Amino acid sequence: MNLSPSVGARRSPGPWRTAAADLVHNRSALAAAALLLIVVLATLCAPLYADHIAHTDPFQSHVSGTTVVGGKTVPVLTPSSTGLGLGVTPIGPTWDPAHYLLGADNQGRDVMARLLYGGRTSLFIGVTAALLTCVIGTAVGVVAGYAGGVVDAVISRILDVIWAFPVYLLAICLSVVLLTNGLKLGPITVEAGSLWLPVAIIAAIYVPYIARPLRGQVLVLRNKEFIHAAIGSGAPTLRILRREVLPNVVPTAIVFVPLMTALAMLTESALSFLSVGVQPPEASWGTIIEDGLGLLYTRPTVTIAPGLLIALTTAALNVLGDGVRDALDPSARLRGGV
Amino acid sequence: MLSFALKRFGSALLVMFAISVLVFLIFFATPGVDPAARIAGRNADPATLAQVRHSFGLDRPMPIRYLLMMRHLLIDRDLESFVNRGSRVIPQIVQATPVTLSLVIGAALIWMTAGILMGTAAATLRGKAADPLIMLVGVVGVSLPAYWLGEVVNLITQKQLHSSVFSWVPPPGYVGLSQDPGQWALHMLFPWLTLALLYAGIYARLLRGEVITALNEDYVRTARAKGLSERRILIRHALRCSLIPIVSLFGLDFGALVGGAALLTEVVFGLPGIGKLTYDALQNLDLPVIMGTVLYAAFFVVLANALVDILYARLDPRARHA
Amino acid sequence: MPEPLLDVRDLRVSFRTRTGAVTAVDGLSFSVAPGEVLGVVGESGSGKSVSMLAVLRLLTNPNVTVSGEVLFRGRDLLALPDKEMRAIRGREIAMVFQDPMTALTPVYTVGWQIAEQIRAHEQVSRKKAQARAVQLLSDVGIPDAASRVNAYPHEFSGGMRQRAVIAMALSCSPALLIADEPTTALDVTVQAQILDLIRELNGLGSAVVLITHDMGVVSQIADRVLVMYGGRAAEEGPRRAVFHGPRHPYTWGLLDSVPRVGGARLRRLPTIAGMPVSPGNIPEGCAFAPRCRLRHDRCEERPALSGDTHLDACWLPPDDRAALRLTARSSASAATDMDTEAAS
Amino acid sequence: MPLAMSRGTRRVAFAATTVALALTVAACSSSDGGTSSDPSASTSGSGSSAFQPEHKGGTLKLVAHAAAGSFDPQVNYTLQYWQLYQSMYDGLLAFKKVDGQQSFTVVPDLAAAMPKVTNGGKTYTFTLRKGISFSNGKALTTDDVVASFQRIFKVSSPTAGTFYNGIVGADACLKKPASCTLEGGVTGDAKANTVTVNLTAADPEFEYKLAVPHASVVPKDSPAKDAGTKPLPTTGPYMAASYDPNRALKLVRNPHFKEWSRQAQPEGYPDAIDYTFGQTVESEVTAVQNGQADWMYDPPPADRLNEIGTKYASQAHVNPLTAFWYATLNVNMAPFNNKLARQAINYAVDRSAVVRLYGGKNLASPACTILPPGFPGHVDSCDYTKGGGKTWTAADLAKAKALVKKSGTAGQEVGIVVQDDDVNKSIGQYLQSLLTQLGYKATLKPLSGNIQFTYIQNTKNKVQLALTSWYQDYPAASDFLNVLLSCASYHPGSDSSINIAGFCDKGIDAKMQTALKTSQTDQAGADKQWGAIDQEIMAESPVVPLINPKLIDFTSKRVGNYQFSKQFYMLFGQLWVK
Repeated sequence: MNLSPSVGARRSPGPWRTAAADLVHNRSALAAAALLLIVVLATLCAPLYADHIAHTDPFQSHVSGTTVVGGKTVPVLTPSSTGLGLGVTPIGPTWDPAHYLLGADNQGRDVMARLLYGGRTSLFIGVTAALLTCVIGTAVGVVAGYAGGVVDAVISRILDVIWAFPVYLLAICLSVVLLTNGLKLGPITVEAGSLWLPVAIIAAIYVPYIARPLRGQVLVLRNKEFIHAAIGSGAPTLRILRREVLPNVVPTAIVFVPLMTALAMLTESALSFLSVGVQPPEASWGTIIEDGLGLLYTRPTVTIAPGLLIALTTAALNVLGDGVRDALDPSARLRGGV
Repeated sequence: MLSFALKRFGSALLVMFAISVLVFLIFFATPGVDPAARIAGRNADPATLAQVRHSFGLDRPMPIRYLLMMRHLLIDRDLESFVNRGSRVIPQIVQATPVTLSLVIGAALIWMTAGILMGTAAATLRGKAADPLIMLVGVVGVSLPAYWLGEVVNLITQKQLHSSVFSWVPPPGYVGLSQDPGQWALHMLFPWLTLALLYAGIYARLLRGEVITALNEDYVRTARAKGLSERRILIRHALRCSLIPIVSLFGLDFGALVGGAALLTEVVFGLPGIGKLTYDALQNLDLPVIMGTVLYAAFFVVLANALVDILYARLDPRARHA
Repeated sequence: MPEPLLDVRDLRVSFRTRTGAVTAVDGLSFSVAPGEVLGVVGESGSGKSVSMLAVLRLLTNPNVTVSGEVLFRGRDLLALPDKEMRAIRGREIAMVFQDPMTALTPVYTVGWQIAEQIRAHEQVSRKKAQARAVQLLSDVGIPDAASRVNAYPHEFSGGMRQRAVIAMALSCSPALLIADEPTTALDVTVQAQILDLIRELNGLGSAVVLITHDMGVVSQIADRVLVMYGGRAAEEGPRRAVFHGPRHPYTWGLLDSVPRVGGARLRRLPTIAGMPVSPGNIPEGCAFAPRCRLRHDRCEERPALSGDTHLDACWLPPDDRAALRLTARSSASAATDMDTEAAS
Repeated sequence: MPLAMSRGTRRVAFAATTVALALTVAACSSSDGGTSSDPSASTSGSGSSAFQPEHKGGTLKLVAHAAAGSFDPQVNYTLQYWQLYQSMYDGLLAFKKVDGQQSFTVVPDLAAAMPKVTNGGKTYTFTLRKGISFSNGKALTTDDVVASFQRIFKVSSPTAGTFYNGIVGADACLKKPASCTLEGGVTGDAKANTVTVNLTAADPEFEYKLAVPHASVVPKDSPAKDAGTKPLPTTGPYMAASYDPNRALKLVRNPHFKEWSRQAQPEGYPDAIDYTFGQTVESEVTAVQNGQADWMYDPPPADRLNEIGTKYASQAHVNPLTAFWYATLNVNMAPFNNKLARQAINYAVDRSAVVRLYGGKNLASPACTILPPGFPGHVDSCDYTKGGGKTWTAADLAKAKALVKKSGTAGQEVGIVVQDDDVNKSIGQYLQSLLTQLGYKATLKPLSGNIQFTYIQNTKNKVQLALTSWYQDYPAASDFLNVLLSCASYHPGSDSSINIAGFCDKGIDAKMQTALKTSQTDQAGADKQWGAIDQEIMAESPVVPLINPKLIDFTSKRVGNYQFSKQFYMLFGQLWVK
């Protein structure tokens, strides 16, 4: 007995279409998607802002530079002139887009322009790491769940090892080493300062988060009649995986993407905060926070602004993720933990 | 049952062994981390350097070095830090544990209470304005970067409003519970709230989903048909069943946090717990301490996994015969 | 006719959905006399379960609107304050649901759940309630009830669980038991035992409303039969009258799809052509018209439930229904296999 | 001696901080660091003023972000603890524990008088003071002194092979520390209460080497290995009651101490010294501001400097240091194997920008020579300032760009390796930005402070440009020029190759040898030669001097009698908390 007659009412128009329809009707998910779009567009406009509005290079130090506030030329970094004259304070928010809208950081760089550029990096790392995690996690989970036996045992133990490492400890361990050397894996060489390094580290540590639940799903599927039937009919394993197994686990994997992106962005910022994430001169919201912490007492904007952006973006991703989950696979659950 | 327990124990040992090897390899593979030069002191002459290298067994082959380290850590229990010479690893961990436990237990109490209240309230108020509002608070909590929140809390309580509203807030740091319970609680208050805010959201969101699912279950309908009060149905039936997955997740999170996952909170609030110990050791590349803390962390995660299984059986009779 | 125990008048249940309001029960009226067994039959989606849930006010979805009157011993249940309604649920009117697998809370013992119901309505000690639970379990035929009382639902087989649910329903000796497809999920042999149990219970004086889609079950146990289609009553009458002289084409279909007891089982059962109507698009007129082989222009108009003790809602001439039924049957057997009745 | 300490080391533990060690008698007494703008409110107590009993008592509370490792005075090599050892441990000789320039003077400590030097400078004979006891109550004897010398080798003291290898028998001890006897090197005569030290060759700096903590005298039954966290008995006014590197160090009065020489080991004022570890640097500042702590070890973070300099100006003490921060240019790797490219960097770097990044002109001054101003041999000269002149005034970016163009190295990749604390990283970011401006593909590699210093020394790591610093060992020009830029300190493939630029010029090396010889007889003449060598090296441009830093001591309101020893910095024992 189904208490919701609407389910029986319409002929099922295919799971994807239903999901899309559900999502379109989810107002909070739509709002979140709109917010994300705005953030993405804004970060894409970073060069426009830097070149045509702020007229500044946010990757260039302006330690001895000057700017114009209220028609007067002032230094970007002002040394203290009272008392013992200790310390140097960067210019604060001027609310003038052409001249340090949100003030300068300790290198005299335009914080607003850096926020836009940093957003690109953060989003890039978040999205690529999430996609990488989901793809690898799905592959690993499917292979382990389907193959069973020794393969499963080995993969599961490896996942256990990663799982038993507190996330940040593992990430920091890997970062400390990789940031010194870069990464050389067979033909792949990643330079120490490359953005792909944090991407790889974040992707690696979260693989079990995806692989474990998917492996469980595949284990259940493996014992379903239609798989037995397909095996019995002599279909090649690859085809069974592609035609029968994958379509059943891909929705779950997709559900994880936005949630994973949020998690990856938070992790990226935390690693950058511990100065083992994105390396200068690249900027991400995490590194801007890190730069700003040295100015927390004098210029809190430098720290607070990127933090708010991270919170806003990850919140939007989480809401969107919830929407996708409700639409595609309400039972999918990602292990939380910050 | 016994064979299951043994198997489980065996796999836990295997995991911990693999982790220790991994940590060992990661750190000895890094250039510039050779501890000999750092132990000997800057610009030490070659003879002294060789002497130090020998006395620390650093001139032995890697497997021997690994075994030596593990023997000192686990059997002799006298493994010493490379940086703070003479400072033993195990007492350091033993000392840091109560700090982390203080932080994690207090925060867990807060976040579980808040999470359960928020999640249940949102589920029962579904369709009303309060539900999305509560969930928004939850989402924000999940989406805040932990360290950033901590720094902002510090900024507000220690500077911006320190002269007015928050003049009672002590400087960051830790005071032992046995030393002064009042100060202990006062020092821990903001770390607790910060950590709890991050997790309360996760649990509230999760619990809301579970309770909503449970409220649509047949047994809830049965309970209602029995003439039970809504309150009793919610708490004794729907919530009781919804807590099963929550508790298992809680076990994992708690294990990881006790193991040092509260690192960011500890670092930001200057709490000398396991997370901070590990972080400092990583900063110093102090391999013995890293090894000790990472194994300790892994131990707690593995232990938490096992406890969750047992707890699961306690909470869910269906799992008892699995 | 004695004063009815339950008198449902013009019950309407509608759901608000994204695509508009959907009427699940549309002006249903029926009554149950004390000690009577009323069989309610119909395909899934016919509104039989929803209407019974509405009677007990168990439809909690905020998108549901219920209207009409449900008079139980003269009091309108739909207008009762929550607290008084709770006192009726479980004590005066008990309900048994279809799937015994999910009807019990998995984390409590069966005995605890029975005792919970007793204690919800009576001031008895935990111990006494537990003792009553043991007694009830053994009454419903659970062997070794004293130890099984401490077992968890998952440790019971399906039939045992349904017995336990029934035991729970009986715990306060209700005047009315609503059993929603109590046997559907069970093995055939167990089905018979459960029906026996319900019959015994009826013997003790409780009235029973038995919801089922299985005419066979109804024929074994019901005093009167209510046939529902599309959220409306299609036919209502004493069991003998309905089985021996069914008046509504839909009832014909239902009866023809039942394998005759003792008859040849291998023969393909006749089915009712077409898809069951869905609550979202019930026709303005006769709900069954789209599937009816005997439909005519008049069916565009909604037929009222009419008759004396054997009522039906159909525009066909009241007198030669038996002949018409034969015509319809021959054309039905010619039809190829359509979708069989969807499992409820 | 590189001092791995910088301003703004928040969140970064510098447990391996090394010490600025000064060894001199009178060579440097003329100047006090050149920069006269010392806004410190400290009152200078030159010489040993009398003990003022009314200020005795109380507990001095010190805070540091991290402890500094082993507490063994013969092992520890950090400024953080050497500062404490001043009022705890004693050697035969000691630096004068006074404020100002006088603190570079060596005076007899456990020895009753300065040693009798015979045998052409190779034999030192010390007579011990009488009536000195360790804090465990045992009387100090010649046996303790002899055992302590042996113990330097037994515990593999960091300087065993560099400071004390000239003692007869040291070679054997370095090879086999366990059986070290220093046969014929150090002998005691209990009856005469004398100790004789024989050297293999004359060493005019030997007296200073005896005045540092590694030559402390500890009881003869001290363990023959690093005492670690179990502090050894002391002879000075304070002894350690407990030590936990993760929590706190507690010093209390040594009940057996009686002042024997006010200038060598004065009686302390506070009754106890509590040194707690583990707070964030931010909260250290707050603690000192609120009077919860009396002094913080770590440099205050950048965003608190202004506050300290204005609201708390009377509690801040700024002292110039004879040290310099500099960038090394690897002369053996492209693009800096090209002299023009190296010179371009020296022209391009805006020292005033670096000064700002360090905390402003009152915390550092621009540097253009290797020898810090006021240092023996220092001559004002600057090849790389805009418009020429004796001191640095402005960067010449146009000239730098022209030189890069001329060198043909534009477009090459340059990796910059810095420590990952705030100040070093921000200077690194500035350099990275500057090199990009000059047309290089510059990347920045911030490394943990603990490994950066060994990493940049090892040629295997192919470091092209590194940011580092050097704090004087002793005010002799050789300590900068000879140690940092001679062929002898260049060891390819080793973690210990302090000539990071890999600069090795035979001609200049020979001149340095000459200057060293000259210094044995004619200090002034030698200093002149060193000044010329400095300029010659700067013309080759293997390093880019950036700034000469200053040190802030931030003390609580109640603290009085602040005294700054040029040798070991602030004198704890002399602070008043009453």
